Amino acid sequence: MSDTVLIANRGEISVRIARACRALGLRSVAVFSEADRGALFTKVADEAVCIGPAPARLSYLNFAAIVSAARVTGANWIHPGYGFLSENADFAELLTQVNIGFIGPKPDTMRTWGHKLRSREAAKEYGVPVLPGSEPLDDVAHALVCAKRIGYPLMLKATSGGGGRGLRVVRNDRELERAFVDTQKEMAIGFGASQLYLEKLLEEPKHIELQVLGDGNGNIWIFGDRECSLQRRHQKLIEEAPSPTLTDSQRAELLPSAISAMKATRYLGLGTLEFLRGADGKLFFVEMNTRLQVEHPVTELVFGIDLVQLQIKAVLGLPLGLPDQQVWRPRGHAIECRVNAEDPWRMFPSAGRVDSCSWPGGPGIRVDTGIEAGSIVPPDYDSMLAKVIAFGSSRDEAILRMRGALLETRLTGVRTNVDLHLALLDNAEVLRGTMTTQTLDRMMKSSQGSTAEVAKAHAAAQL
Amino acid sequence: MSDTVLIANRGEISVRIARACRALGLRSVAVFSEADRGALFTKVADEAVCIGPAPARLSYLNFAAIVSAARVTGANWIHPGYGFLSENADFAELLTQVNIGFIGPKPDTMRTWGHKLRSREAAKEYGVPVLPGSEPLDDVAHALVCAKRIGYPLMLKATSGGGGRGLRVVRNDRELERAFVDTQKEMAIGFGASQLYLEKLLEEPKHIELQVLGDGNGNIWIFGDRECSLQRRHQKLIEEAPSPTLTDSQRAELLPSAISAMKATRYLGLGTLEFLRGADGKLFFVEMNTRLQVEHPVTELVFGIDLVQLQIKAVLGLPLGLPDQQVWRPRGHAIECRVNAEDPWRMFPSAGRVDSCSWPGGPGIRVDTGIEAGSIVPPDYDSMLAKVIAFGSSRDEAILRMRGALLETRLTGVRTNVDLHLALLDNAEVLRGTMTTQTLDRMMKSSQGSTAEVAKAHAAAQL
Amino acid sequence: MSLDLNFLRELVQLMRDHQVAEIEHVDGAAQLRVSMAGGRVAAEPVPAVMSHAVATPLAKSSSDFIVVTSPLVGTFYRSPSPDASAFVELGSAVRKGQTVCIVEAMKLMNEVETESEGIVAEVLVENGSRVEYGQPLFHLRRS
Amino acid sequence: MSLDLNFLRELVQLMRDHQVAEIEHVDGAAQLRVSMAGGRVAAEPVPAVMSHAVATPLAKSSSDFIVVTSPLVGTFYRSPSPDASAFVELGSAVRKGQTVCIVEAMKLMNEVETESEGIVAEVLVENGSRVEYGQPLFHLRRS
Repeated sequence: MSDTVLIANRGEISVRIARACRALGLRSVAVFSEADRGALFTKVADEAVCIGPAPARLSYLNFAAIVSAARVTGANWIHPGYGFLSENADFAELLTQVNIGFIGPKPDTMRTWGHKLRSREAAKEYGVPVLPGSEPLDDVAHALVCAKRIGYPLMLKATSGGGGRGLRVVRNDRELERAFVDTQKEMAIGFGASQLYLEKLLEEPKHIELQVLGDGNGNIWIFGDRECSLQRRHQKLIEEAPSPTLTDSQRAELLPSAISAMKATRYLGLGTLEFLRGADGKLFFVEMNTRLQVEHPVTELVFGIDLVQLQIKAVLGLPLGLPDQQVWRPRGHAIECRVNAEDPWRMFPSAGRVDSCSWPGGPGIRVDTGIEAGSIVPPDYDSMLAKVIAFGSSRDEAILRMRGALLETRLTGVRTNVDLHLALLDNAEVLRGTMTTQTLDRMMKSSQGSTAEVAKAHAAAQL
Repeated sequence: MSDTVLIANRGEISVRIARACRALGLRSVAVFSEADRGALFTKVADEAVCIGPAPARLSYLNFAAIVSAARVTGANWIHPGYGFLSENADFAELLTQVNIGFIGPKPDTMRTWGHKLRSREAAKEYGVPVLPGSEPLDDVAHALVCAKRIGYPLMLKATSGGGGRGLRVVRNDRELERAFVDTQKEMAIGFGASQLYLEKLLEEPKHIELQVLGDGNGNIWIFGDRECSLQRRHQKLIEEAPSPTLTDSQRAELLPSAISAMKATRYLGLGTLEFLRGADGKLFFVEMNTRLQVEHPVTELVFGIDLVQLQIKAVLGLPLGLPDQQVWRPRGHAIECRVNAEDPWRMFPSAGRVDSCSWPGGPGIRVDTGIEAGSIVPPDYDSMLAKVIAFGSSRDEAILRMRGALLETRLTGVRTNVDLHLALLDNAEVLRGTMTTQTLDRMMKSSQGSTAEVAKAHAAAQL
Repeated sequence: MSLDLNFLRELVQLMRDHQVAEIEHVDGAAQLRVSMAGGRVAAEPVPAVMSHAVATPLAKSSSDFIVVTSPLVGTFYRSPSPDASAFVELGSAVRKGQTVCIVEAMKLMNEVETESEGIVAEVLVENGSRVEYGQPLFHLRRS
Repeated sequence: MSLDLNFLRELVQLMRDHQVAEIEHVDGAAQLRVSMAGGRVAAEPVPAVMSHAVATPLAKSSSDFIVVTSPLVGTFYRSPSPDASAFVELGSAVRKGQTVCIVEAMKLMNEVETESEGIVAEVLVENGSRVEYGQPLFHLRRS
C-alpha cells in the first residue's frame, strides 16, 4: 500500500506539509472545518475532506473526526503540524491503537519532554543546565518555603499553561501568595489537571533554541540555533538563525549535553530545546517543543535542508541521507517575520476577506502562506497570514532583504502588522542583535505617541 | 555624492536589479516606455521615469533618452540588465564619455569577447577548445574551399546574428551555396555589417555554460556550470545548475584555460562562457555573453550568492567579500522554468491583461517576476512573465519541487506555457538528464497529436 | 475547467445570494454568460442551469425540500447491516427523528435521524461511500 | 479563459450594483455585450479590445484644451538662456509651430513646438525641473 499522509492542521503549515509530501512522492489529504471551505490549503493537498464546523474542538481538535477522515481517505499517517493536536500524547497514543502512524515522537517521549516539570528533571539528569526551581508545590506554605530557598524574583508557573497563560512574576512573599491563588483559579478553567512550580526569574532574557532531529535509534542531529527574542504576550513575532549573540564557545558548551539527552531518550522526529539566556550570557533550558515549529524555515535556509521532509522520513523509517556529523555548520543568516491579520498598535485582530495580495519574491526571499486573493481569514483561529523569510550571506544582508520584502508585501481587505515589522527592523536593539524578550513591549510603550507617525511613514514607503 | 543606479531595462530583471541595489544601499531609478506605465518594476525601484513610446528603439534602445533620464535623476551608474543595450559596446563607450558608469565589462572587452569570431580567436589563444571553423568568408568560392578543409556537416554563421537568425546548417556544397546567398540577404536587413564564417556542426549537442565573475584586476571566480539544453528556436526554456551530465574530471579539464583567458583579459563583472558538448562528451567554446544572464538564479541558489550584487560591487570597485578560491563547489541542484505568455503548442504569443496571478512559494521555491494581478503584458517586448526557480538537495528533489510549484502557478487573462513545462518534466530524456538542444523539437513533433490530451491532463492537474 | 464540488457549491451560493438566473460558460471557444433574475423573477431563488445541481450543505431546507446532511465525516450506509434492508427507500414517508441511514466513524455506527417529517425524494449518496461533514445525504419533500 | 470565482463574485456584485441584466463576452471574436435590467439596453456589440487607457500624458487634447507634452525626457527650460525672457507667458497667443520651451537632453537643447495655435492658459512645469516623455507642459486654450 502506498503511504498517505493526512494533515491534521490548516493554513500555511498544511500547505507546507502537503508540499513536503509531494516532494517525497506521498499522497496528502487535507482536512478542513466549514470556516475553511475553499481555502488554499484544501487545494494544494491531493484531496480534502470537511471534518466539522468552525470551532476547533469540533473539527481540528476532534479526535474522532480526524481518525474517521483518515479511515475514509485511506490515510495511514497523520501529520499534526504545530498547535492543535501536535503535542497531544493521548492523540498520538490513540493513533497507535488504530494502526495509524503519528508523525512525531513516541507518546512516552512526548509525555516526558513535552511536560514542563518532567522535562526539567530529564534535562538535569543529562547535564543540561536548568534554572533553579522547585518541585511541584502542594500549597501556599510549601511555595513560600521553596521561594525562600531559591530567592526572589521568581516565576510561578503551571505545568499545563502556555502562550503566557499560567505564568506570573513574583517578587516577594505577598505577591507569591496572591499569584498562587490566582493561577490556581485560572488553571481550573479549561486547563485540566495542572501543577504549580517556581522557577528563578531571569530579567531581560533572550530566547534561544536548538533544532533537534532524531531517527529513533539514538542518532541525533542538531541543526544549530535560532533566536526568537522578539515576542509579545509570549507570541513570537520575528525569529532568526543563527542567534546573533551566541558565541561559538557557548554553542560548543551547550551541545554535548543536549545531544546526550536526546540520544539517551532515542528521540524520534523534530523537536526544539528552548533556552533562556540571561544578561550574564548563561543559558538555561526551560522547555521542549516535541513538534515542528512555526519558525523552522530560518533553519532550513541556513542549512539548505528540508526539515519537514526529514521529519517525515525519520518517522516513516526512510533513509535520511544525512552525513554522519551530529552538528552542522550554518551558511549565512535567515530572518522570519510573521505577518498577522491584526492592527499591531491597538492589538486588534482583523479577520475578513483578503481582497488582493501580492507577496515579495526574488533572491533570498521565501514566503510560506495559506492565503491568496479572495481568501477568508476566519475569526476562529490564529491570525497568522504568512511567514516572510529572508536569507542573506550576512545578518545585515538578511535584514536589508527583509525590509525590501516587507515593502513589497501588499494586502488589501485585512489590516496587517507589516508596519510593526518595519519599525522593529529599524530598532537599534534589533539592529545590534541585543534584543531581549522585553524589547518589543518597551518599543510599543515608547512609540505609543508616535504610532500615527510610524504608520504614516510606512504608508509613504509602501509601493 | 551617493551612488544611484539607473536600470535600463524592464520587467522581472528590472525588479531583480532594484532589489540588489536596495540590498547594497544604492538608490535605484527605473525607466519605462509608455507601454509599461504602472508596471510592477516601476514601483519597486526608488524612482521611475518615462523615456518614450512603446517601440523599444524609441525607449529601451534609445541612447539619448536613457542618458538624459540618468542626468535628470542624478544617476551615475547604468545597469543594462540583459537584452536591449546590455551587449552594446558603443553604448558603454558613450557612457564613459559622459561620465556615467556602465555596469558591465569595459567596452574593449565587450568588443573582443562579445564578437563571435574574435572571441573564438581569443579563446583559442588561451587554450580553450573551440570547434573547427573558418576565417571570415570573402565569397562563395572561399566558403567552398573552407568547407572542403573542415568537412561537412557545417554551420554557416553570421557574426551579427543571434537568437537563431543568421544561422544555417549545411550538409553539402549545394546547400552551402544557397545558404551563403540567403544569409547575406537576411543579414542585410537590419543587422548592419556582418561577416559570415563556417563552424563544424555538432549533432545533438548539449548547451553548457560557465558563470564568470571578474574584478577587473585579474582576479577571476568561476561559479560552476549551468546546462540550458532545453531550447526552442534557440530560446532557452529550462535551465539548471549544475549540468547533470558534466563529470568532475571534465570540469577540472575545462576550468584552467577558461580562468586563464579571463585573467589575461582582466575581465570585469559577470560573463558567461557558452560551450557545446557533443555526443562523445567533448566540449567546445562557442561564444561568450558579456552580461548578466536570464538564468543566473540557478547559480545563485546552488552557491548561496547574489550575482547581481557581486556584479555591481565588482564594477563599482566595492570589496567583494569572496574567499580567494577561484572555483567554488555548488551545494544541491537548481532548476529554472521560464513562464512565458504564449500558447506553447501553437507557438502563439499571448499579450493582454493578467487578471489574477498566484505564484508558488515554500521551501526551495523562488519566483522572479515583473507581473502582478492587473499587469498588462504588452505585445512589444518578449513574452517572459516569470522565472520559477526550484532548489533541491538533489536533482530529483529540485524536479519534484518544480513540478509542485508549476501546479501551484495560476494565472488568468493570458495563456502561459506552464503545461509545456509540466510535460517536459515528465520527459524521459529530461529525467535522465540526457536532453540535447534537439529534445524539445523532437517532443513537440511527437506530441503534435496528443496536444489536446496534454492540455487536458494539465487542466485536470491544475488547482 | 475541472469540475470542483466546492467551487460549484460556492457558485450556487453566490447565485442564490444574488438571485443570478443563469451563468453560462463554454471553455472551448471561451464564452461566458451571466443572467440575473433581477426584478422579473421575484419569489423563488431560481436554480442555476447546470447538469449537476448541488445543494449547499449549509442550506438545510428550502421551501420545497428538506436536506438531510451528514453530521460527521465517515462511511455512509443505508442499512444497519449488509444483509438487512435499507432504512428508507425512495418514496418512504419518514417521521421526525426517524433513522434514515448510518455514518460509520471509528467503527462506531452513528445513526442519522431526520429533524422533520417528509417523503424521501432523492438519495444523494451511494451505499458504502465516503461522506464529509455537512454533505447532503437525502432530499425529503415536505409532506 | 478559466473561470475564477472571485472574478465572478466581483462581476455579479457589479451587475447587481448597476442593475445589469446580462453580460455576454466572447473571446475568440472579441465581442462584449452588456444588457441592463432597467430597460435601457446597450445592445450593440462592443469591441472588447481593451485600449490600454492611459491617463493624462496621452490625452493631448480635449474639447477645451490643447495639451503640449514633452517629446523626450530631460530638463525643462522656459527661455533659450538664463538671461533671456521666456518663450511664452500666460495669456500669450501662439501660432502653430511656435517654440514654447526647451527640453534639454544630453546637452542638446530640443525646442518644443506647438502643433496648433492657441492661448497659453497654464504652465504646468517649473523652469529647470525634470520632465518625462509625454509629460504635459502647457495647456493652451483654443483660440
